[in-house]
Amino acid sequence: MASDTNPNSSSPPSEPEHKIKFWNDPGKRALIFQVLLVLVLGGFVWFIVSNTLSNLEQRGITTGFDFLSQEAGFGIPLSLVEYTEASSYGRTFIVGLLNTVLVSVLGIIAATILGFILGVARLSDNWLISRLSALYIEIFRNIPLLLQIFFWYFAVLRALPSPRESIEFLGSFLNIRGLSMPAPVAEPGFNLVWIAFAVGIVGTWAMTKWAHKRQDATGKIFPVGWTSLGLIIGLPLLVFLLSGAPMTLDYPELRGFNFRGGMTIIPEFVALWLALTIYTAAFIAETVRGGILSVPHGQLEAASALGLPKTRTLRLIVIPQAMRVIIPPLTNQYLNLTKNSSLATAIGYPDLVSVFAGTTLNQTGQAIEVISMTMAVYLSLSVLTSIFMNWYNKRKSLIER
Amino acid sequence: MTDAASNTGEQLMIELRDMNKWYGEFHVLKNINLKVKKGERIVICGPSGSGKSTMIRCINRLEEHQRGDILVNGVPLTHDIKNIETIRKDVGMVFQHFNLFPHLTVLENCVLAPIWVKKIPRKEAEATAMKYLERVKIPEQAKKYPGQLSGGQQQRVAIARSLCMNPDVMLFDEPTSALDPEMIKEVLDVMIELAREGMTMLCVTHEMGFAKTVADRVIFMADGQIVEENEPHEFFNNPQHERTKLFLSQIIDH
Amino acid sequence: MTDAASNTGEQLMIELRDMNKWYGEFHVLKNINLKVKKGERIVICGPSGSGKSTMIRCINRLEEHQRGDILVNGVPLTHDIKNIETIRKDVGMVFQHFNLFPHLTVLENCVLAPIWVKKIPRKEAEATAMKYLERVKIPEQAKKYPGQLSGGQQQRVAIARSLCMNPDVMLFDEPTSALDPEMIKEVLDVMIELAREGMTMLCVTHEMGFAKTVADRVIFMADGQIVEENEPHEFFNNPQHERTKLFLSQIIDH
Amino acid sequence: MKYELQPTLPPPANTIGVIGWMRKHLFNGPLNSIATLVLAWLAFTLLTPVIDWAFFSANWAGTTREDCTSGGACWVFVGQRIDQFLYGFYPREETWRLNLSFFLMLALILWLAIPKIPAKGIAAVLTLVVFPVVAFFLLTGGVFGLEAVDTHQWGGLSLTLVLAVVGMVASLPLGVLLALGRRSEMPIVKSLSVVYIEIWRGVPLITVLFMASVMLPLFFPEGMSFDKLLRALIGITLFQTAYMAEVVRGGLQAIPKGQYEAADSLGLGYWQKMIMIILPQALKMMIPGVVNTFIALFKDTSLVLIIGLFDLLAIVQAATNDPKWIGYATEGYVFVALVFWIFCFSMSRYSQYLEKRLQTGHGNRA
Amino acid sequence: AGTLDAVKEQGYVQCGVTSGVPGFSVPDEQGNWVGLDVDVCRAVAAAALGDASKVKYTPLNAKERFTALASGEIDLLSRVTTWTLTRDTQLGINFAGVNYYDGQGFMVKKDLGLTSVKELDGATICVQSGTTTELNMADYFRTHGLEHTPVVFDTNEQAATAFDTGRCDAFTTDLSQAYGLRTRMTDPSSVVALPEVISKEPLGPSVRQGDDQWFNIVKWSLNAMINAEELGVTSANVDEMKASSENPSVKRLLGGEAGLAEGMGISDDWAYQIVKQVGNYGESFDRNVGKDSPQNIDRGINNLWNNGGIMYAPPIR
Ligand SMILES: Nc1ncnc2c1ncn2[C@@H]1O[C@H](COP(=O)(O)OP(=O)(O)OP(=O)(O)O)[C@@H](O)[C@H]1O
Ligand SMILES: Nc1ncnc2c1ncn2[C@@H]1O[C@H](COP(=O)(O)OP(=O)(O)OP(=O)(O)O)[C@@H](O)[C@H]1O
Ligand SMILES: [Mg+2]
Ligand SMILES: [Mg+2]
Repeated sequence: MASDTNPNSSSPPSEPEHKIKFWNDPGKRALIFQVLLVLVLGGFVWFIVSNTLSNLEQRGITTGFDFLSQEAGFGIPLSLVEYTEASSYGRTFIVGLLNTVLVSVLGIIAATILGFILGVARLSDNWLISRLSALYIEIFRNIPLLLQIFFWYFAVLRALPSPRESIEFLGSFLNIRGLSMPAPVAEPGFNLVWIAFAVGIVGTWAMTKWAHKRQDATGKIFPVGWTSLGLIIGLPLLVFLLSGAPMTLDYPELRGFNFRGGMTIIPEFVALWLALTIYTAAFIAETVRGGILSVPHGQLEAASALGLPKTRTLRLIVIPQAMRVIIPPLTNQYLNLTKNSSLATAIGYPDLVSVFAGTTLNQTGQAIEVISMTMAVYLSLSVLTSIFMNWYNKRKSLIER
Repeated sequence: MTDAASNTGEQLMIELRDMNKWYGEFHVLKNINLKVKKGERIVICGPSGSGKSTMIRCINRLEEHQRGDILVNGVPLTHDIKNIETIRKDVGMVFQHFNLFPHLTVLENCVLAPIWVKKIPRKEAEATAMKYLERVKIPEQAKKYPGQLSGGQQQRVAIARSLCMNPDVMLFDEPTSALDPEMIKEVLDVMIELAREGMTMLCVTHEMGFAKTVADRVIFMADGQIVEENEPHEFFNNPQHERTKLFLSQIIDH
Repeated sequence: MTDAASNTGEQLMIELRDMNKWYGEFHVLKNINLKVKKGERIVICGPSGSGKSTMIRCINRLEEHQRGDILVNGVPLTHDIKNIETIRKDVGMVFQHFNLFPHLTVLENCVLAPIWVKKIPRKEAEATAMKYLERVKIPEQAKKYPGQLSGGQQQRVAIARSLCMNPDVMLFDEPTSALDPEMIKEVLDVMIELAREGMTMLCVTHEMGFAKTVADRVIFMADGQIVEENEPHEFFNNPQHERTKLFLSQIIDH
Repeated sequence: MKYELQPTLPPPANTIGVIGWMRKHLFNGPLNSIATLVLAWLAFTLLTPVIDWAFFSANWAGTTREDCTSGGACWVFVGQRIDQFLYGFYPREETWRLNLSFFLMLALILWLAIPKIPAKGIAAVLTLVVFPVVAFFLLTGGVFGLEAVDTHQWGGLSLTLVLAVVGMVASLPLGVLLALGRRSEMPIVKSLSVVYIEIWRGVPLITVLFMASVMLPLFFPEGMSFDKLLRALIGITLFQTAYMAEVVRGGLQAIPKGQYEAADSLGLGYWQKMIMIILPQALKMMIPGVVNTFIALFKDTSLVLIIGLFDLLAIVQAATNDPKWIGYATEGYVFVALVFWIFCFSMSRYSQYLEKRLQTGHGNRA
Repeated sequence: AGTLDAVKEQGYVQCGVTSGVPGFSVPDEQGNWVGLDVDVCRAVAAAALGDASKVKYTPLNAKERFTALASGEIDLLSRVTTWTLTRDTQLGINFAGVNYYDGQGFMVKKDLGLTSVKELDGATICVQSGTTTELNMADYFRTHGLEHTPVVFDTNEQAATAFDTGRCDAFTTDLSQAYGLRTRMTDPSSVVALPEVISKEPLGPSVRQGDDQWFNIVKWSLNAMINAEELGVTSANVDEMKASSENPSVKRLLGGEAGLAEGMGISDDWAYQIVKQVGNYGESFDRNVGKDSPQNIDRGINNLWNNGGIMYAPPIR
């Protein structure tokens, strides 16, 4: 009964061959099924496409993207890039897209901050804080967002005074038309400030490295946070003052009906931003709470036993572990917020759906093109997010046996 | 009851011929040859990771082998769904973790496959099931859910569930290793009785007492190969290979 | 090595005076009095729920006591954060479930507190950490993550991590009870060595072998009280109280 | 020496009772105490006017806006319009059909939701198969001597419920298929499922609704047309299916591999295995997730306002435009918010309760 | 298949209307749609199916309307829509006539004391998105070198509400609608219209291109209403006229001349049905926007051509 050590074949061979009736072979079955599926699906797509084409032709609707270069002829109240009535429809796409991005990014930032505060507050040992935070969460996540957008819009409008009775502070004016603030206008010497700012950022980076090194070497802990703040904000400010403040402020002024000059934040933006922030923060708070609770209590005890103070424990032990749990649902919330910003159309904030898939579509009648472009934008955002999420998950997953 | 595999006159239940299996690039089973006659009781042992589970899972096509042949009751295991179905009806399997269906009662667990696979009327299937539940000594638990039973009871239900399909062979993959010591015995008792009644059995286990009591042959595996194959008395008292000796010394120490 | 507590001439490491603790309405610790001198090794045992864990967790202020005093190295434990910090630096603690930080490597686990609490240069902290990792016999695992280690190795890392803070006293709360038998020994060996080197230790454990080998005193707790306190030989061979006798008989049976 | 038990003493007074509770939960530490006081003050100043407006100085009785005199909320408005808010333009004599469907659904849901009631399988079949058919004939009529009610007369809360419930019931089986597809070993099936799921999850619902409401006929041969409500439903269902598929996938992943193997080794085929072994277990684990997506869907139905269907929010908005009731929009919106909140909050509570139960009550049958 | 066949088969006309412009199309408290535009839908249904009630209304906002029509979602768009060249040529639709001659105007709060649009330099103006109104306003301000900030909303009601709360200094839309929307404001009397009418807004029903039969039905349904008024045929006297009138024009209108409607594929009494069930144009105007309605809009240029207005329909013969 000897057994020789078999030579280790390095790689497996292909399947052993037997004659099998093809309908009994799962591999072939799967193949046939998939070919059929592709055929049916392809047929369906062909059906749709050919119908659409013939319908379009029959109704005399021209197709193509030529319309993007035609003059739009309508105004948009808020735009981050140069836009006038004489700009093209293509431009309205950019304007709408940027406005969507603007409200989404600002919404994401605010919702994250508020959500984290609420999530932590929900876990506070102060009963009142945790109850109030729970109250907030339960109220705002259980009411449709559209309703909340209406609410904030009309609440904001009702609460604000007319332009003539504006609330004035620091050269800014708050009224029903929005918040008009002085806009900085750079003068020739202002470039120095930009340079100082750049220096501040590089300095912060260098300082962080140095502080790390020094701590490694001497054990002394350097106040990195405060110093960074000083470098990034203080330094440019200092340069700005020393160089004789080479900047004028373009103050808003009440001329005629409205404030002119300066910059204005319109109430539609404020309402949408508030609603998105408040709504999403409730969900983020729950995510954060779940993440923090997922860190076992033993970790906190071990950190205390080692003498780590509460804040350090939070930064070094709890947050890194909670983040693994928090990040995936958090990215989903970001995605939801971005998609939800399309509700802007209900209150007249000029986002992509409102400006492009709304007015532009209506003026040009190019439904297929406009809607596909709009959907493609949201889809790419979501695909990018998923890619990021997978990458992050891989990078941060706990290493185990 | 010596080398049964060379005895070709009797009916072969299971036959593995130069069977090989890879997990990706990893060669788990190397040229396995094994013949099991009807009514034979075989115990398989060996160190962890030696491929015992993989081997018996191949026999039931829970894993696919890549080279060589596996024949059960003369039917070759290939991609052919018909053959796989036939073989699964003939082969019962009991797992380490019972794998009872938690959403079904004990009785429902037992009649499910007879009704849906063998197309037996429910009445009849239930009668058979009760018979086997009596055999494993828990007829009174028939209406309970698996979650309400102890581990030993659950494993006995799992055995009864397999028996309800009237298999020709039973495969056991460490049926007692997830159990508390008190419960091991009740399961082994059932298995011993089964063996006495002449069921063909392939059993991966480290319960050497069981091997000594019922096995016709003991197979020792290491590194994906069958290293030694002998009748229990010889196997335990007079192991041939160094590897076997080492293994037995560890088992007995422990 | 008789009743050490009465010997007041030496330096007191830990002192509990009429200490009481409640969980809500439930009186867990009742009038605990305990003195531990520098270098003493004390084993605490007693039935489950008797308050052993609670007592040593109070010493580290993981729980708050409500009445009486706790002094560590002469510093009283009060609400004063400064005192709590001082005491935590002096007292190391090892938990039943290791509580290693899973997102940090073994080495990072060990240097974290020295760097951030004691403000020691990283180089130096790492050197110390390696020293202790060698002492617990796993220097080669320094770059791995806790999830990649066996239970016994993880517990040894946990001990090393505590030692890196150079504590004056080490508290152990059933350090071996979550481990497989083979691993218990490797952890106990480390603890025994630690004891030999003169570390002051308070150890909740049911490993009576360990108690006999290293303990200066064994403390028996039941129902939130210290029932008996004696040197090991006397304690095991000549227990004074009924409760102790009962407990010992159970332990030894098991 | 006899072992004597020391007396159990009551804890120090300041650690129990109201004072102990307050010390522990409200005033532990100076910072917390300040936070408590500030928050309590804030909550008080913010909430009292709201409560006063909504209750104490509100107007409850009357028939016209002239009856709203006290300066608080004018609930008269809601009261006068409540029929429209609930039933839309459904013929008043026929509203019993809506009520009946609603109570049937409520009964079925209670049957499903309360763990003690047995025969969940029957209830599930009734809910998913029988009820939709019954409700369809009840609501649309035209048979059994029921007057036909066209879908454009539907509206209000009942339309909201129709949208949500149909979207949910229809997306469940589709979601299951899609989730199975995503876990399939067939590469084309798998990638098609992934593409479907990612596309629908990536676009905003209002663009989907827009497509369904005005662009759909473009895709079909001339003359082929569906009811507008039906198209909104199709849009919602396709959208919801993608979300549902992800919930189902989560449930499938939670089933241990051993269950698949045991089923295989008994000789059960793929569909037998799925239908009898895997899905029943997976569905149970999915319920919290399903309820959560239902809540999301329920809230999202309010978007049909943008495509001109008169759901609860839309109909209230239309009512606030009535010159007879100008100025009472707030009451209308508060009413809508309250209705949505009650539905969503109770569902989310239920799903939390289920989650807890699943965590603790392993193995036992719900 | 033609739209008429489809309409006959499904048994109703799918008509796109506004989601609520008083006088033109609004649901009343029972959910029945009424208004000048609605009457066009009803007239078409009366002509095509013989029953004015066989209409299914699809409320649309301005942004959706052309897509809905072009896609086939509706058979007929009768939704205060301005007839323009590009709409006729680029969107795949055809206008079938004019049922209201309108012009764009501006509403402002009385207390501003404004007398002209030209004084609106720098104003914030609420407007509905996707309308000619939006474009006209942009043109007007551009040509006069004035600045303005548009705030655009999905629907006219929203724009009006926003104006009402003070979000905008002015609110612009077709004057006909402006009066209707004013009734919904908190204090209607504090809102006035500025005198300028900055654009021509011929409002009328439209259909998809490529179906001349249906186009004719819609066109002549509208013309029949106008001709009926001109001929003095009302819903009240139509039976009598049909029976006794000797006027050949009236006879032709009311189906006296067989085969006249054959080209449209509808029955000969089509116009009779329209007048009987819907009424003539004048009746419809008075009932919905004119003297019998809360808006009480003057007939003005919407009067018949022989009555000082420009409402003029080609003869039926
Ligand atoms: N799905 C898999 N993919 C890759 N490798 C696997 C897989 N399953 C098992 N293996 C490897 O195959 C080898 C044999 O595994 P097998 O489970 O058959 O061992 P065993 O003898 O049953 O061990 P044990 O006594 O621990 O159950 C092991 O090295 C295992 O790591
Ligand atoms: N956080 C808590 N709240 C309320 N009661 C608690 C809490 N922690 C522990 N207890 C109770 O206090 C008593 C003492 O618990 P402790 O953990 O100290 O016992 P122990 O002697 O360590 O037991 P074991 O050997 O099981 O670890 C037990 O009755 C326990 O139920
Ligand atoms: Mg195994
Ligand atoms: Mg303990």
